[in-house]
Amino acid sequence: MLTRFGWGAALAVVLTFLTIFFAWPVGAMLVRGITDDAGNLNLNTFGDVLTTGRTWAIVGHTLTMASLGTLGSVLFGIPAAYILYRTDFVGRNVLRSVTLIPFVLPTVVVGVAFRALLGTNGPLGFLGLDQTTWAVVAAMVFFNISLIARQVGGLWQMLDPRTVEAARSLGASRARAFCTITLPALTPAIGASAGLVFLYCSTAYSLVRTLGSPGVGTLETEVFRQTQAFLDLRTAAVFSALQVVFVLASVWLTQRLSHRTTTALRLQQPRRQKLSRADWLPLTITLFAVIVIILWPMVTLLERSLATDDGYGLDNYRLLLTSPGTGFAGGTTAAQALEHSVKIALDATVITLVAAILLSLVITRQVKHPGLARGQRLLDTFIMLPMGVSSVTIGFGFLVSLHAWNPSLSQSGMLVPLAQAVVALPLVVRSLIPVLAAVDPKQRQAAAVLGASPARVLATIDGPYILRAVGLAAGLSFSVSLGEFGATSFLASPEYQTLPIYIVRLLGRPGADNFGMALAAAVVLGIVASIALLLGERIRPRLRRFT
Amino acid sequence: PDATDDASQTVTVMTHDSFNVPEELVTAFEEDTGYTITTTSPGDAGAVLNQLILQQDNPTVDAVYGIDNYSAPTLLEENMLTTHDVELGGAADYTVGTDTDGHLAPIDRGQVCVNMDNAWFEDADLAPPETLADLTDPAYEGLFVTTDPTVSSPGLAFLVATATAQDDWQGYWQDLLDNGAKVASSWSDAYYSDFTSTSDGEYPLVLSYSSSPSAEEGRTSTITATCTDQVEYAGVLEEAANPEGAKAFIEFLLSTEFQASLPEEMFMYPVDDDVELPGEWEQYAQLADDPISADLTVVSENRDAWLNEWTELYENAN
Amino acid sequence: MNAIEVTNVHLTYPNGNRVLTGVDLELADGEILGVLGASGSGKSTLLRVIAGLQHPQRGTVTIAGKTTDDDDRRPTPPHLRDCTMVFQDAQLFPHRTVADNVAYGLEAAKVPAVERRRRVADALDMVQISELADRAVTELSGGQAQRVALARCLVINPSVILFDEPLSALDRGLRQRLAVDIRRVVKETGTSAIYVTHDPSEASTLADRIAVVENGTVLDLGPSNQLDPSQLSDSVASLLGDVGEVSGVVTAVTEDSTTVEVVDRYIVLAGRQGSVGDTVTVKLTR
Amino acid sequence: MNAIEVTNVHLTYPNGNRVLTGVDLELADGEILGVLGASGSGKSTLLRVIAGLQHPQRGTVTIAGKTTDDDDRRPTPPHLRDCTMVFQDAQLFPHRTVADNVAYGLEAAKVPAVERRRRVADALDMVQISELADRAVTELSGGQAQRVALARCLVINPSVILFDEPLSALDRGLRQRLAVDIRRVVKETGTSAIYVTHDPSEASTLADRIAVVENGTVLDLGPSNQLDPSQLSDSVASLLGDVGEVSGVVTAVTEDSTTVEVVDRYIVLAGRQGSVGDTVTVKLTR
Ligand SMILES: Nc1ncnc2c1ncn2[C@@H]1O[C@H](COP(=O)(O)OP(=O)(O)OP(=O)(O)O)[C@@H](O)[C@H]1O
Ligand SMILES: Nc1ncnc2c1ncn2[C@@H]1O[C@H](COP(=O)(O)OP(=O)(O)OP(=O)(O)O)[C@@H](O)[C@H]1O
Ligand SMILES: Cc1ncc(C[n+]2csc(CCO)c2C)c(N)n1
Ligand SMILES: [Mg+2]
Ligand SMILES: [Mg+2]
Repeated sequence: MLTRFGWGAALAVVLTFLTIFFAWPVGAMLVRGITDDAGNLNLNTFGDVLTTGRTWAIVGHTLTMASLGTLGSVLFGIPAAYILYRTDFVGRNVLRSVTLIPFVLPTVVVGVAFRALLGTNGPLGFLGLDQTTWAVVAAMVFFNISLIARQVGGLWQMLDPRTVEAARSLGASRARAFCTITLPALTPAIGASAGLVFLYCSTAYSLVRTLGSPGVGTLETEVFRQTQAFLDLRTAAVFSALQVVFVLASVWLTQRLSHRTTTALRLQQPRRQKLSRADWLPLTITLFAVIVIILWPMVTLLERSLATDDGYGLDNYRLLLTSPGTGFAGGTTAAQALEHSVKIALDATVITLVAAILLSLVITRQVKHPGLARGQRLLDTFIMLPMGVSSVTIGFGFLVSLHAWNPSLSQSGMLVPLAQAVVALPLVVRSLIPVLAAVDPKQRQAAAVLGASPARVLATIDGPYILRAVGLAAGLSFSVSLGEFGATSFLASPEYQTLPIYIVRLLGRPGADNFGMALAAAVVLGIVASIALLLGERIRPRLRRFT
Repeated sequence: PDATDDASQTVTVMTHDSFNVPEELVTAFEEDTGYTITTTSPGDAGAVLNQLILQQDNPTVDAVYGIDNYSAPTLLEENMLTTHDVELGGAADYTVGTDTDGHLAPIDRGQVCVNMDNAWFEDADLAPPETLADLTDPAYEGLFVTTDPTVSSPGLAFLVATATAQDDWQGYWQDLLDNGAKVASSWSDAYYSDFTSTSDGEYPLVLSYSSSPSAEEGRTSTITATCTDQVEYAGVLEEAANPEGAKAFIEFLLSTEFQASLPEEMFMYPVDDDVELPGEWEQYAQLADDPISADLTVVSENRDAWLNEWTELYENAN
Repeated sequence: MNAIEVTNVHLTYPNGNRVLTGVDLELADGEILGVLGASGSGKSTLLRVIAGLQHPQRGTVTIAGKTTDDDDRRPTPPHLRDCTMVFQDAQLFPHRTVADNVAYGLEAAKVPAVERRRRVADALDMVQISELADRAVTELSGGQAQRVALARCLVINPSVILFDEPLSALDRGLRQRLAVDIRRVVKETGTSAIYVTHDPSEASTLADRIAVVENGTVLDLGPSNQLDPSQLSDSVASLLGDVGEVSGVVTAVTEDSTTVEVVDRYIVLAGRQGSVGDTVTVKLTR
Repeated sequence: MNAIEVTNVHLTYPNGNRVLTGVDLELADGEILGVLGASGSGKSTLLRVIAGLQHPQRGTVTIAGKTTDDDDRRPTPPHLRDCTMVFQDAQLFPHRTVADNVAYGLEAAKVPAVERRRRVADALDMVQISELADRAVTELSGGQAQRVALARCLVINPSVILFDEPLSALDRGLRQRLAVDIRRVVKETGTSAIYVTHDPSEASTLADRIAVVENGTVLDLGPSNQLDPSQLSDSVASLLGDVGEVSGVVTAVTEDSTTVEVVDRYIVLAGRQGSVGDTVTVKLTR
């Protein structure tokens, strides 16, 4: 009885949170989109927009780019997951956190870095990729290799190696054992993370605008255009609805993928082996990905942040400490913005983790009633929506809902971490679910017959797995919040700017100092995030020693 | 000040995200008047306008600052503002034509102009272009980068300028694009990735501001015949909780001290002609005397149509 | 009062597998019931039902006087049943050391740390793995893991312990010793137990009474020292083995062994015992 | 040629556990070696070394004439060794059905689908679980799972099979039948095998020769039908059980059993056999 009540309460808390901070704002925007001034339902715009050829060109373009970006991320991410999470070598931890930096870099800055790299005069200019779809895809891969690697690696490191040993001794080569034994076990994690990446890629805004070839753009750019340029909420609502369809379709697909393949696995304490010569293939792929796709653009960024009028130096970094930038006499300095960012991100991380842990537990609980099971799948789908909905929609939505309801709330700065938590939630939930779903229910049963109450089973059996996955998730969540721009830019009060907003403001002004400082600030952001991620890795249950 | 009467002591202002003012000036203002200033800023001028419209029924601010000349007519039509009752002085020259009730007070101004890389043209031994029409001249093929008018405010200003100054602006743009003009997605993209003078880029002509050369110490200059006006306004909301405070704030914006801080703080020019410009501005960033001036009513009536036509034209050109 | 009463329990797995079809079973207080049965007959399933890990479609289960399953009641959850279970496949907690695995149930019962440590040490001592206390359970041999699982349950002293083949991975000597030790501990603490095994001699060493799971029901064979071999059906006799006389046909003779086919089953004897085709009578002794 | 030659193999686990300290072992072509040993003595470890799942710090392993481990060579990976292994804890592939688990090795060997189906059906038939072919392996009983693991290895016909207690979860009757079947299949196909078990009678049923793992080394006891009990050390005798005579002191007598302490071990006999304190001689028979 108490347990039922407990689950019900957990669900209620999370649903209330999502309703207030996601469903209400977005719903308010969509309602404005499908009603006329008198408040009556009016779906004419849907018909108009959906019968335009341009709309389908946009859909096609979005689909193509997002699929390519996802494919690339998965192809590089899986070998990287193996190398970074399943093998041991000197510098592995450093390499891990380096690959995670892209995740927090503001997309505008990444745009600058990639253009510096791929531009006609850049080191890779000869490839002729500047302003092509391929440049966008490369940047998508840049951002998301580590996401796949981390989500998949998180599960992979806990897989019992003995099943693979059984396959090997039955005559399976490494490759065969990987494809037939390991891959099926990893499919839920691969599906979940590829689904996330697909959504990130299909809602990419700055990347497409900065790096992409001119053309019809994507659903996301169109939502921005319709909202920002025309304040045409009705048309924007149609495109937002199309985005929602995208989300639902991709979630449905990944759910199907993982539903069939989620099995209780005998998870273990993480196992790692020394890197051996047999690992040459994944190692080569990983090194290529890390060096060419991840490090090179970042080094370019670093190099440009160090550039001064006469060669190289730390001038830009010095300026960060002392000046708010050319043309910004008062206002926030970089150090202050960083402090704000960290504080906000910490708050957001706590909120995200609480909501995400509750949600993933609710979703992975084994239930008997088919109705409850269907409810779980619905919830699983619903929590993905924040990723697929454009940040302008969310940002404006906050204004017409929460802000309109209680303006002092948004001035208090409370909304920023809450909005960031909503944005980070799907990612964190998706990183917890595959691990929780893989916990063998027999373990819980063993605990129960030893007299452990459901709460104790949760704490002592699921707990260690959650804790480990939460370590990873906390790092991710923190860095997502740290780098979040879209929703934050709508909600942050001018006196309480975050670092990404500060960077974008610097980039919006002429003056060599401003540009250099923006790049330097992005480097600082990356460094802070990677430290946070390293710390996140360290949160892990130690094997308890008997005392 | 009476602590219990908080609302009347606070002035809440919505500004664009470039709003910046030296701390001392704010402190002085707050000490002089007893008001506390709170600002919110949703984004650029376009975002400010959109926000105000979205919050129409329930505005949460007393004053707005940062509405530009292309947004002004739209805002005026929404009837959200009330008379500000501020003595404008010289600033009165810049009021919106249709603003007969004194709803919008001009605060600062500037110009959007094509900037050029002086050294590049010297090295190439090429005479720089002088007019909008020159930009379609094959001699300048592939040299100009502008920004997307649908999402960038200088881009919009430039589109308006071409629509005002050219009889057949669609034809002009077709020629421009045929002549290899590039459309970047944002000002920073164009300026920091494509412009030869400030990046490794390939384009020695960039759409930027008349004030930009002041930051480049003479390496760049403006092409004056391409300049078009930008003015930014402030106003008091009809539903303001603290209209007196809002009025005091606008007076503050028009004070000599604030006006003098404008170039350093916001890269804009004062509307008060008596205020002196900083040295580099005097030297490198003079305003064009005879900028392209659009009829704001025509702009507000045609803006959406122009943007849609432009988008179609641009997308078909690729 | 009976420690366990199982009445007319029916269990069908979701895949349609009808495993228990009307099980009746009584276990007196302090009694040990040895359960034998063919592989797949439903022994583990029966224990899981009693432990509350599987809910019967029909029937009643009562543990230490408390009804835990009944047709129209919500079953009592496992942790509130006064019984524990040693799993056939150990199910150790991989993130805990050997000692912490054993301590798990004591922690759940909020036994003070000092007493807990003492009892854990005693239990490890009994199953002869004291020196492995701080080991990760992934670094154990099969038999060691099984002993940890055994200690983990013995240590908590519940009213009822359900043993599911707890010694199957151990060598003979150790098995015999542990069988005696288990019996001693269980008897000393007045615990009742159901002991599933596939080793008839283990069953008769340990159990007061023997039962057999067959065709979805439980067949009570009575006290283990009063078994009457002549009353047993063929299938039950084969489970108990070494009881009674059977005749058959020698089908193969090699240097090392003689194979006799006995009512479609094989018994293997050491050494030459006749030639192919002969009819021989083999005396089976316990 | 010997099927397996293990020379002076040393293995220490990363946690410092010295398990094998100079193992020497030879397995002739087509021979079955039964291996006994106390729990935790290193039986599974030895098999893992031969299978290539654990690399010895020192020593040589040769399988079917090919040296797979040597001091300064890279060990041959498991799938290129002409041997397979039945794991003590089944290690079935959770994503595959019973039949697909059994088919796994055949797929790896690229056996055509038609033949594969036939061989899988035969193997399932032999271990008597044909009706479970399409089951998920998570829905098997302990003994059924063990039989799948067994079928999975028998089906691929390698030169060498390493059995790690493959029948420990089965009831007596089935165990005896399968022991005979395994021996038949192995002999028919000319396969060589190492067969780890803790059941001495299973060892003597199945194996041509018996060896014991003790103190990190392997002690060869010679052909199983020529064992000389008088030559065995106490510890080995206890593993084999029922061999030779031992004396001890009766320590407990109950209605049902008599406990005799024999060289610090216990043997349990049925019925009253004297009184506490008596010195008795117990005749152990095979
Ligand atoms: N991965 C490991 N790391 C460290 N020690 C281990 C590991 N696996 C086994 N051991 C230890 O090595 C010794 C030999 O283990 P092994 O599994 O070979 O024993 P075994 O003879 O098969 O025993 P059993 O009959 O109980 O299965 C044991 O003492 C065990 O605790
Ligand atoms: N989760 C399950 N779903 C469906 N059928 C199952 C499940 N678990 C077991 N079974 C089937 O139920 C029957 C009884 O299984 P159970 O595990 O109770 O057998 P058992 O008597 O313990 O056998 P063993 O001696 O082999 O462990 C078997 O035929 C088995 O295949
Ligand atoms: C293509 C693509 N663009 C940006 C990011 C960076 N990013 C990391 S988390 C997150 C969502 C909330 O901020 C985003 C956009 C990405 N991963 N993929
Ligand atoms: Mg069982
Ligand atoms: Mg073993």
